[in-house]
Amino acid sequence: MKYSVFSLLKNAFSGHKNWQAAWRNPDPKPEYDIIIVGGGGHGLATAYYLAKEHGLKNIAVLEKSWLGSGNIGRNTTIIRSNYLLPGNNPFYELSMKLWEGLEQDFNFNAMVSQRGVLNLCHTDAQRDAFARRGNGMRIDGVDAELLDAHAVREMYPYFDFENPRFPIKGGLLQRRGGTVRHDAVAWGFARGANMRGVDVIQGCEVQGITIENGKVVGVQTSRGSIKCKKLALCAAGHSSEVASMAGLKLPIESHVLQAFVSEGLKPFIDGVVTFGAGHFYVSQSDKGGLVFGGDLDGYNSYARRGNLPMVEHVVEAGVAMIPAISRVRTLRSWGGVMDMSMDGSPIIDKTSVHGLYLNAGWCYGGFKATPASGFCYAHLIAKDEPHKVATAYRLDRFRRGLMLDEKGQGATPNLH
Amino acid sequence: MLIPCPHCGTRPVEEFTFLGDATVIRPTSLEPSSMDDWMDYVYLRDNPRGNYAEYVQHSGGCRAWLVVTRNTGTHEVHSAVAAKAMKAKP
Amino acid sequence: MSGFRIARGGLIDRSANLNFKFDGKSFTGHQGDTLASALIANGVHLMGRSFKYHRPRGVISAGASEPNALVELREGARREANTRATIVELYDGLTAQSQNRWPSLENDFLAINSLASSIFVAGFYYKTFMWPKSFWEKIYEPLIRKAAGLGTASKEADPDTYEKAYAHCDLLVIGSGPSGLMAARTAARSGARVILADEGSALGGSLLFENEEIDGTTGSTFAQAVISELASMPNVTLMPRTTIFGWFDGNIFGGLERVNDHVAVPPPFEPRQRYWRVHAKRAVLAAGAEERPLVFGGNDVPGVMLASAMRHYANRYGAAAGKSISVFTNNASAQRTAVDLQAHGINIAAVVDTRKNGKIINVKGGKSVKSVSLADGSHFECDAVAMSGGWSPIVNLMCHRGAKPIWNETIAAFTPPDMGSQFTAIGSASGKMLLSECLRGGIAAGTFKGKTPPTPKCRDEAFAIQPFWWVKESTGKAFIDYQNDATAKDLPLANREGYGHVELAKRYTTTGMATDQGKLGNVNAIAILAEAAGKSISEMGTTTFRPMYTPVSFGAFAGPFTGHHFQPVRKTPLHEWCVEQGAVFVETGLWMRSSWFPKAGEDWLTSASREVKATRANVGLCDVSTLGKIDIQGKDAGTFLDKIYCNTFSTLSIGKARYGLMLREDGVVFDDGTTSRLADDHYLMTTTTANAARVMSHIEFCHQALWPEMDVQYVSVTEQWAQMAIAGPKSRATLQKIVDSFTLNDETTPYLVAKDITILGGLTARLFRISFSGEHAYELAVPADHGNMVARAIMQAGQEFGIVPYGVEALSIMRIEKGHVAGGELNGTTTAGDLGLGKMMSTKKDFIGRMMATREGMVDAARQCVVGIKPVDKTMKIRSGGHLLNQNDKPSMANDQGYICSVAWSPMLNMWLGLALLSNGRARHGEVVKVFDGLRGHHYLGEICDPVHFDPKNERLHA
Amino acid sequence: MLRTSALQSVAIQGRFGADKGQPGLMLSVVHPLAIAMVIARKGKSKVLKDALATLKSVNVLWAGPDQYYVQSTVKSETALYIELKTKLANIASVTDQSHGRVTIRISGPKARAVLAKGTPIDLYTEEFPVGKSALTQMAHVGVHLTRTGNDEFTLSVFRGFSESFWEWLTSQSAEFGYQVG
Ligand SMILES: Cc1cc2nc3c(=O)[nH]c(=O)nc-3n(C[C@H](O)[C@H](O)[C@H](O)COP(=O)(O)OP(=O)(O)OC[C@H]3O[C@@H](n4cnc5c(N)ncnc54)[C@H](O)[C@@H]3O)c2cc1C
Ligand SMILES: NC(=O)c1ccc[n+]([C@@H]2O[C@H](COP(=O)([O-])OP(=O)(O)OC[C@H]3O[C@@H](n4cnc5c(N)ncnc54)[C@H](O)[C@@H]3O)[C@@H](O)[C@H]2O)c1
Ligand SMILES: Cc1cc2nc3c(=O)[nH]c(=O)nc-3n(C[C@H](O)[C@H](O)[C@H](O)COP(=O)(O)O)c2cc1C
Ligand SMILES: [Zn+2]
Repeated sequence: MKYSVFSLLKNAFSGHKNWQAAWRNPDPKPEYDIIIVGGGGHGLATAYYLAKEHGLKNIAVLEKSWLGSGNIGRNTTIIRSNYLLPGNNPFYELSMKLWEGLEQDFNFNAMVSQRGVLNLCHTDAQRDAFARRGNGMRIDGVDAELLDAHAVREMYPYFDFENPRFPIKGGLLQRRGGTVRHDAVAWGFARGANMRGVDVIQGCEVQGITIENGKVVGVQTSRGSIKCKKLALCAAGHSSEVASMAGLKLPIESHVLQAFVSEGLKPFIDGVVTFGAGHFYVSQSDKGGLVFGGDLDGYNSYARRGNLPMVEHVVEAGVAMIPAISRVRTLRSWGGVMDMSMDGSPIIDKTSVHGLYLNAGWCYGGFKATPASGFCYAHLIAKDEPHKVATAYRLDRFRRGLMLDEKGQGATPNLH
Repeated sequence: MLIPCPHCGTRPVEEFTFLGDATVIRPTSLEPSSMDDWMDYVYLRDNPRGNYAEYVQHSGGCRAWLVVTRNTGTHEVHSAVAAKAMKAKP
Repeated sequence: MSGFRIARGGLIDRSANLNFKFDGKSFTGHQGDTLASALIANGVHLMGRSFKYHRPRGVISAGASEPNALVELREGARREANTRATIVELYDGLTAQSQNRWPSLENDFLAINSLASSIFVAGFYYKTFMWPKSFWEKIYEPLIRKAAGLGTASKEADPDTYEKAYAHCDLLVIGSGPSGLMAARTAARSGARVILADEGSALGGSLLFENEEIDGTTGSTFAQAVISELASMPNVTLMPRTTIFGWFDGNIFGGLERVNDHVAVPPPFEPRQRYWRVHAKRAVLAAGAEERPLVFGGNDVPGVMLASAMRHYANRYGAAAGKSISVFTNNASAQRTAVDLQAHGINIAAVVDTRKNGKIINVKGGKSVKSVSLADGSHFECDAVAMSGGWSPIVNLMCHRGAKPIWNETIAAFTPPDMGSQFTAIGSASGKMLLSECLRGGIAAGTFKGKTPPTPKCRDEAFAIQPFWWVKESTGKAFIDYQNDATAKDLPLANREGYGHVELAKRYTTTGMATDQGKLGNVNAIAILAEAAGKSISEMGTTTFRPMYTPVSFGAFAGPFTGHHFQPVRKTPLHEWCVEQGAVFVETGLWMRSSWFPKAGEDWLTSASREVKATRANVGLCDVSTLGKIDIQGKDAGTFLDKIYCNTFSTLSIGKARYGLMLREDGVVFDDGTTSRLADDHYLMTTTTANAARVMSHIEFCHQALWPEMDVQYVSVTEQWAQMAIAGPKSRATLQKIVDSFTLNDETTPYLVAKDITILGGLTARLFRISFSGEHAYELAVPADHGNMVARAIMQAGQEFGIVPYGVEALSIMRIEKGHVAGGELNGTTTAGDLGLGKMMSTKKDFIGRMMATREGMVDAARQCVVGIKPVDKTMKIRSGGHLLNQNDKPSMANDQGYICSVAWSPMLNMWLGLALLSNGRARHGEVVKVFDGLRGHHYLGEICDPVHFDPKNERLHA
Repeated sequence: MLRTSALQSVAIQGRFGADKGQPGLMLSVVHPLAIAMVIARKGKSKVLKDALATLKSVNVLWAGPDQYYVQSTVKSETALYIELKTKLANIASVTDQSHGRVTIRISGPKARAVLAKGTPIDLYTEEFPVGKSALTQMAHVGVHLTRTGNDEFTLSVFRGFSESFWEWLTSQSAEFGYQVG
């Protein structure tokens, strides 16, 4: 059923009794051409684009829990394409373009909201780094503006310009950046994929990968064995666990990242803002909650929850940036398990096992990548060659010394 | 999370800095043929869910590097031993 | 206006009148009231508006779970949005405003949303607002955003202060009702260190309002006696007004103490709130149970209240919710409300019990209750409704570490999971609904050793419930989540549309996502969803419980670390001297560094240029104390340094300094600096300011985890020494005047010497002949307490030569003139080769980073390496961050050749100069490139050149 | 040569904060103080401990595994350093830290309550007896903490942080009223 004002009105008259399920809940078939492990944003987007762009149909997405229970359902919803390195920026810009047409494309309002992403800087060195980044964006036609302190103050007069420890010197603004209603992205892709014949299967955990003669032939799951010709991993924070089923060791560690939401407020902050002198970023949801976060807790973790020191660390920075936020209350905190790669950039590649594909290493930035990740991964799976904007996301880049290290932190995942 | 520093006693997690897997061993060979070992050492991680031995520094305390055994699924901390002492053992 | 003040009784001080304002109207209450109880006593039921439909709402509960009666408390910079009127203690002069309404609470324009409610069902957003595409950004979303949210936060800086503190105990008791009091008393009597925390303004829990009899006295008298005893014990800390909001790893609890929220303004030197981190050996959850609403038409009309809340208001505050009340229940407990209210002379219009097939279908009334209609067709006039849908143990905290609660059929509620002995639940929080069980459970939990003491005698009231979830016959809206306006019908709808998992239903309908986090509504929602999905409640399960149990202010988490105190300030030992010299400071990490020393009327560039010129012409003095200094000793110190640096230090002669380059294990440059050998087994390493701490930690790791067999000791001496660079042709002459008894010349102090000397008649000092500026220069280190004095002495000595102080701006200009790499080039991605220092990498030894630095990508000729750059038009300014393109290429990332890392105005060469990273740059000196600076709308031609712009033969260094 | 305390201009004598009744605590700067960091050479932990026990007119404080601060209020920093260098040759590395650290004494009935606003160490138990030292963090600053009496402690911090730390310490003491001596 296509969603529209008319379908909504029509259903209102019948007491909303006639809505159909947004997706079927099928039992797994014995065999698929392609199985995607992980019903998060990337897995669902991959299925969607495989069906839509490549006309493939016999596909299943296997999700161990409920749909969108992973990081797609717990991120702070920021989208932007303000990356530094040539291996990254064109990919994220493709993603931005896909976001811009996404809702009409999959007929689901995911509330793509280009309210602007502003990164504050507090030192000359930071400003120089932003100038480098901003020009890297502009050189490729991506929008970027370098603001001085005055311009930031015009936008956000209630930030700390009076008594700051680290004065705000300006910021890098990408107006096309913004936020998207995270859950709706999973739902929209799931519905879109479902309509194109994909089986979206919840409560189906992949527990083993069957390999014969160096080639993937199927998976063992909590709902029995399923055969497949190609197997595409999309397990985000659980990538290492799933890859180990095929005997692969990844350049990835799993870390917990916390996020927070405040009580609902009348409009308080218009765009997305990141503090440059501490770990804090914030935006306001369409419901009115301030959605904010900061840094990883710092230790390897598969528990989706963090501890108080990081809460304090993040909130201290929040109050340093916006003194008025002090009397606002934090409503809820939660955590997600991040697939932190060794250089902070993702991997979309084939593996040494024939028919086994890998999509991982998104760190805490993979939400914005969802459409492009699905798009490029689908391309790789369908054609066995990388999409042209995703050629740098190779697994052998570490071996070859071609890291994509935006932050220059080196092989220390919790510093990316 | 509390970590029982062998030198300082039990202290909360904010006094510690985590570096990661303590089971990896730095290769000694400088031959190009050892590159895979180096690659493994610098970049590849088992990243298990469950018990995990990791390098942790008591950076906000005695500054000793420790090998902490902890469950990455539950955050339960089992032990903390000075890295120095750990290495001294054969 | 139906509520009123009951003539007698309660725990309020009727002699103390407090004046307060709600929505501009003045009222009077008493000491001991909450804002909610005072409003009820004044006949006010309408206190708020709901989120989506803007339904008129009144108070439902008497505590932390309140979803409706949220107000903006206080005014101006102290305004607090979304404050629960039910926990606001009344004080004289209190002001509060209702929220989410326009123009007024009575007449709220957006109440028209209610009319369209048949469209605004769960999930409607996702299905609409998509056409035409441009309308979303321009029209729909701005409207949605404007309507969203509840209260308005202040945008002024908070004038109050906050504190953080740690507490430790053998037993933390959370909740001070009968179970908590018994646990605390029993443990305390056995000598254990006990903390008893309760979010309430007074300790006692339900004993403060329930008519109980314990050990022959009233419950509240009994509680008072226990509390007095506890208060007198040195091993007990009583913490009223303290909410334990979260349980974390290591049995650490987060607590929020509302130290001064019950007064208009905190007294001097006192914080508004204090955030606690409680480290408990053991803890007990004695948080009691939450009464549930029933789900029926109009269950949100102001005046419909939880039955226990209604007797809470009557018994504790002497505030009656109405004159005639209908009671609607599915369990025995609401009978108490009928009995208690009747005792206060309030009429009970009807007692409707689902266990006897009674059902209220609808409540009539808009902004207040008029009557109720029952399923059997009868109607009762009344002005308030007391409802009880059963009791849910407050399991929240026990589920904060991931475990799920367990459904218990007998009490029709979720009970806490077993989390081991460190944290156990007692009393109603554990599902024990009888008072005697609560007392007994408390005593058992508080028994540390020996025999369990006897349980006080009390009267028990039987607890009996027959689950009943939803009056489906209702025609009016039946609310599940009051604040978010999720109705009973939304849940089957969610299920029908595929969102039948409890977590999906939550997200699709927003049930449980409001400020009360589903404290009242979630169990009802789960039950209704389970029925729709054809599952049992146990199979359906709960959503995830998360901190905060109740919301915690940002201020509390930030504590005193706000504004200028966000991070500690680190000052150099020469700070005072810098101030005397008129320095302008700049934040560098935590340090404050002197940036330039302007004379009257000078801007930074004029000042820095003058400082450079004077230094290069005569002599300058610069505070370089922030450089990291690490003292390294031991038999293996030299061999150890050979591992840490890519070049060799074991061969360095005693008394000499050498420039060293450190890599990370991945082969990328980590840090650089000069390291000196002071004795055979003694080195002094210097690091960059930025990496000092990281290098220290790296050294500690390398020794302890990689090469513990080495005999090496290290300690940071950054803070022990005040360090000064004395640079310029007259530096030697200047220094000569302060050193004791030796002549400075190329024999005694050749380039790269490092020696211990004395100055000014016996003062210990270390002298290094090294140079960052490219001039003949020294660094002099003296013990920090003497720093200012020595700097003054040098200034005096150099006066005759025209000495100037210079700051980091001048330093930076000089290093760019000299092509020395620094932060802009050491950016964590450059190799030694990129920096032109590839030859420093020894091939004779193992060192950190050696192998990884040989990977193909790390030695690729096309890598970007450091070059000099200057504008082709010498009058033009260049800036950092411009990208480099081949002259004939179009701007694009694919064509990108590199970028400018550092720039400076060179007063020596009279033009702007820079250092850049350029692909294959060393082969391109002399080439003209296009500089793309789209950000600043500025494109120009730049000439690539050797990075050493000034004095390429280093003549000045050796002069 | 006369040393200038890093806190000279901020630690001003007098009574501050809440002014009802007796001050809750006393704060003072311990200056001048000679401090040497002593770290055992490889395999010399035991020998060092014994050697340290023989030293006169000094305080030996634990400062990490096999590390000690040796302090003296009567010896000059140079004298102390040279003495230790000589006596501990081949046993320990010795480094002068007299100027690198600032030591503050805090005492009085509210001392522990104030410290509880900073350190996660439980100071209310027998596990932290008089004479014991610990390394911890308070107000984002590394602190070497020593109990010198039931309600008396010394706090030593890096010199550069001392002013900032002093501001924090006094602000946290204000509610109890404090005397700077
Ligand atoms: C707190 C937080 C904030 C973030 N903020 C942002 C942000 O603002 N912007 C941004 O761009 N990114 C952000 N991210 C990152 C982003 O959310 C992730 O990078 C991205 O969602 C990962 O891709 P995914 O959606 O496919 O992952 P997921 O949603 O995690 O999908 C992986 C799925 O695989 C399933 N799975 C795992 N193992 C198995 C198995 N064995 N069998 C079957 N299924 C399995 C999991 O259950 C899960 O559903 C944030 C993340 C977090 C946690
Ligand atoms: N008859 C019935 O149906 C019925 C049902 C439930 C309870 N009861 C009665 O209620 C009483 C329950 O006694 P109890 O001692 O278990 O609980 P209680 O309700 O008397 O006390 C719980 C206390 O915990 C506090 N609290 C809750 N969460 C907190 C937190 N996170 N931080 C700090 N404080 C918190 C509350 O403010 C409250 O004061 C018994 O008398 C029992 O018989 C009766
Ligand atoms: C952008 C965003 C906004 C959120 N807003 C709210 C909110 O208003 N209320 C709420 O209770 N939770 C909110 N949450 C948190 C969710 O309730 C939930 O905690 C999170 O999705 C993680 O799931 P979990 O807690 O079930 O593990 C929000 C989450 C995100 C990612
Ligand atoms: Zn320690």
